[in-house]
Amino acid sequence: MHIAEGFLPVIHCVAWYAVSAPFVIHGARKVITEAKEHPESRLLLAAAGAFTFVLSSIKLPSVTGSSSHPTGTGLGAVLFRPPVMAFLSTIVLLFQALLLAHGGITTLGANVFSMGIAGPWVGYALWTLSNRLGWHRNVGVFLALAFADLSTYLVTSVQLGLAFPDPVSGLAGSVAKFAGVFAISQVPLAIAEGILGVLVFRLLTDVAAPELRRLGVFGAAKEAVA
Amino acid sequence: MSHRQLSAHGLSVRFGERTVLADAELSVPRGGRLALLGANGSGKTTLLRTLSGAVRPSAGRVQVDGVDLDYGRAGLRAHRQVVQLVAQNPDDQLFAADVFRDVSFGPLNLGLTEVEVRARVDRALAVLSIEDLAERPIHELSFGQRKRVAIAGALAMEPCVLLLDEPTAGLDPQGVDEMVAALDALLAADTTVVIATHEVDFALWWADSVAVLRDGRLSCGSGPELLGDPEVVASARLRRPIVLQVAAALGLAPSGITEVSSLVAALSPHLVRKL
Amino acid sequence: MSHRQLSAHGLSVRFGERTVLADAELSVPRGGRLALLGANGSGKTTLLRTLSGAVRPSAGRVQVDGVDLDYGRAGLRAHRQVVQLVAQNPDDQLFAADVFRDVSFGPLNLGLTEVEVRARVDRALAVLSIEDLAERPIHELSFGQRKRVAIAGALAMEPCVLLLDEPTAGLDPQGVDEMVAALDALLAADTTVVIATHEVDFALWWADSVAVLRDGRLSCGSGPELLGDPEVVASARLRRPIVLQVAAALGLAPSGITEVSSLVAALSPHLVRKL
Amino acid sequence: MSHGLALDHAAWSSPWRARSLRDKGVLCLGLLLAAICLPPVPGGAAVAVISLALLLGPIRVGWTRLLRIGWLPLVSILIGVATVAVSVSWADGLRLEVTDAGTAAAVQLAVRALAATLAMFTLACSTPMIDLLAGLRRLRVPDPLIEIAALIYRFSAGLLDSASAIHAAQDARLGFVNRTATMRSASMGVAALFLRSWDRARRLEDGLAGRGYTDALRTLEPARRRSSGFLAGSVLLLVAVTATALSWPVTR
Repeated sequence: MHIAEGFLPVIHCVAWYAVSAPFVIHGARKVITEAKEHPESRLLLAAAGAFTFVLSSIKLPSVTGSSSHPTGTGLGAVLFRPPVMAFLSTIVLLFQALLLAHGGITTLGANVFSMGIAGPWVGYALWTLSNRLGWHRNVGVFLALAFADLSTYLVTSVQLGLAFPDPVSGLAGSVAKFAGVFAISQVPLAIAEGILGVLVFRLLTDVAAPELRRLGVFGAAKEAVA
Repeated sequence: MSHRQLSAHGLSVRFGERTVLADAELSVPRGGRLALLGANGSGKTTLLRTLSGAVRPSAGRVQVDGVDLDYGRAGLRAHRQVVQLVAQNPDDQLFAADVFRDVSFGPLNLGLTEVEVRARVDRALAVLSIEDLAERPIHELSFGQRKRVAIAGALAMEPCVLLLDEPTAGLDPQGVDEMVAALDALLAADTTVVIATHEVDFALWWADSVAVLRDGRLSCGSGPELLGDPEVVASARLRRPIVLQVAAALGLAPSGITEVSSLVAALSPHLVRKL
Repeated sequence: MSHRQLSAHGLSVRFGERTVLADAELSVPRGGRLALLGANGSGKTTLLRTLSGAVRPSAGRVQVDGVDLDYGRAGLRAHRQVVQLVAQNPDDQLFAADVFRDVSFGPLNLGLTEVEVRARVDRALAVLSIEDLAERPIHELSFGQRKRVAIAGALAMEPCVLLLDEPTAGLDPQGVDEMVAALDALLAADTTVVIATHEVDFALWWADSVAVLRDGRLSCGSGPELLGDPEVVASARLRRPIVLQVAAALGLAPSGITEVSSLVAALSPHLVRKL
Repeated sequence: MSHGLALDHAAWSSPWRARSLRDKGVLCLGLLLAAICLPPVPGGAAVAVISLALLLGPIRVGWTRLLRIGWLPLVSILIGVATVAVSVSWADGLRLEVTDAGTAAAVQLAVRALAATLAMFTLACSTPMIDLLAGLRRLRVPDPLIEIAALIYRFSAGLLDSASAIHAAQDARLGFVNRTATMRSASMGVAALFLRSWDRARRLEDGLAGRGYTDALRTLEPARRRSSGFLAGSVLLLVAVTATALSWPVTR
């Protein structure tokens, strides 16, 4: 669930663009450096972006039986790191806005912050923390994906709440309202995304160990443990 | 498996503004070999997908033993145990890490016990003579092997009718021989086999009967008769099989000519002497 | 384009323990049509990639006009303007969003001016008769159209020799006709055309000469002679072309028989009367 | 179009595709800006009407396609608007109520969001993504970023097709028959997609090396038609909308 085109007042649009910009620029710098040092990584980064885009446009079953789109950013954060995800998510959100009419150009800054910055960083922080505490990798993956998803929607609720304070109960009311509509219904989906992530990771370690090693996923887990 | 009668009546499929199938009639001969011929983009794949229940027709109906296909959850579930479709590209159908796990995917979803699933996988691999591949990772297999694994995955659902989209595409002569042996084994195991192809020489030789797709409509009949008709093949954007071209150039009637040996047999009486 | 002599001497390629090519000798006839035949996995693609400079042989050498290929950056760059390879799957080669942009990629890498690049793109599209596709998005094109776009991308490098891996694979009869027209246009534009294929009927009809890959070794010669030899095709895991099977069954010598009309011509004198 | 992105298809087949990005950008982004900056009535409403006229007129999207493209944002706008319209309070037990202030805010929001969505459609339905990326390149966004974005666009089309093919194949083997099966199918599908995107990148890298790829994916831009008349007309239209919207409260 992204914030739709035209949904935010112009001040909010500008503000969220400003908040997101440093993160996206930082990610873009990393991407440029990587692309210059290893020209072939352009193709791999593009593959990662396409994977994220397609992942966000397929349906995921929820525990309650309804279905929704996974954010995919938790998986992306673990595989490709948050700075790269900030850049890739910006592209993916631009594509979603213009190719799927999901999200918008004016709300791009806000959506990038929730899905491309908050989600991946929360997910990655939990992944690192779990590794450092020596928890099983499955726990780390589950936490990273579930909370990347959940935090994305919570941030979205806050963004909408800030834009539309409730005439009766003010900011607290509006945030609670949007959280009720979006985030609570998202809890089962976040759990589903977490479980899915664990299953995907198990499959990938079976068949794509070299690819994961190249991405440094195993290294990160080990490094964090040590 | 008991034979079931799969048929389609007045089938029309439209995607947006484009009509892919228009009032197509088809009755799949039980226990036989049917080849569905058409150019790329003629709607072969759409027809197979409609027969398998994956595409819902805009008009007309798909029937099994005269009963309309019910597109509800339970109806489709039952239909998938009657008809299975094998896609042209095996990679669209194989997603597990190794052969055993991939073939067991369908039977597991049927809710069978582990013993039953194992038995079904073994049977499917045995029919296709790929028991030795069971433990191999899929990405190490050759294209021809992957094609047979994809068939095994569909076969493990134990359908009465197996629809194969371009089973020989991309295979070299030896790969085609192995595919033919696999299809023979399916037929021997009482499965009705329908293939969609544009390879006219192969279809003429292999099939008991053919159906040609032209502008979304189907013409059914015998291979030599339909594929030997210049008007039919031209309007279907195909070509005549080579043996039928030779027969026509020499003034022989096409009937009964399906391969080199039958051509030679038809030709022999007209030769001055054995060369 | 002026003709250049591409040849390979004592070419061996090993991947790990597996020997793919063993002491292969090949001289590509200038301005002609050469078909390289072999089963899947026989090393056809590796041979083409070695000729194009993408794979460095473990032994032996690739030569242009008798000069050894230099695998340095500049040497390879020069070689790419002599030889271009078109992969079997067009999606391995097409990366841009539309046809015009994609075809312009190679010439831009040659450091040409925008005017020259534009002229080259126009020429390449014209040779392949796909000017009308210039502004179309590649993901909306059919498989056959994408194949021709991939050829245009290679052609825009203006090589003397174009190597095509399985150009007819996956194409229906009309697609094959269009591909043949494209290859004819390449030949008319003075490009030497080498195709790798396992489609023996097509290769026999199309090629001036053939090379058959057996166990990593190459045998070169005329189509009817090599492909009519049961021992050669068996050891190459191929089959004889249908017209040569008919000829053999009737006791005709294969020489000169490449398609239905030459078979019929060879046969006519032996018929009792015109049927 | 097998992957069925209706907006993408509309953009590639629009008569406006050959127009220069400068011309379209001023008009479409101008409309978008007007939609969110001006008071919704009459500014937003005017933008909505103008955008709709452009979409159904010169951009030639067509009613059926517009509905197909538009239902998703429409539903998401409605959910959001409904949430704004209803007020909650919990001082004396949880209470939901509809206030005049809430309703007014909701109506304003609905008009603004609808106008902005339609304005965004004028750009999305007339300009393929790749042309927009070329525009960003001219705005000095570094080349590697543009190249990666363009490749993501190209890879996505094939990957979407793969995703739907895998889904169909799993469905045929009852892969979505219950929750456990669905989870198993989804995870296998996601893993397969990851490998496929990776493999695709590797193979393309190989293929491009033969065409002289070293460190940049440069391509030539197709010629685009610039029209100062179109540009002047767009500016006039935007000025007129703005002037009307700003003078509305005065004249009333």
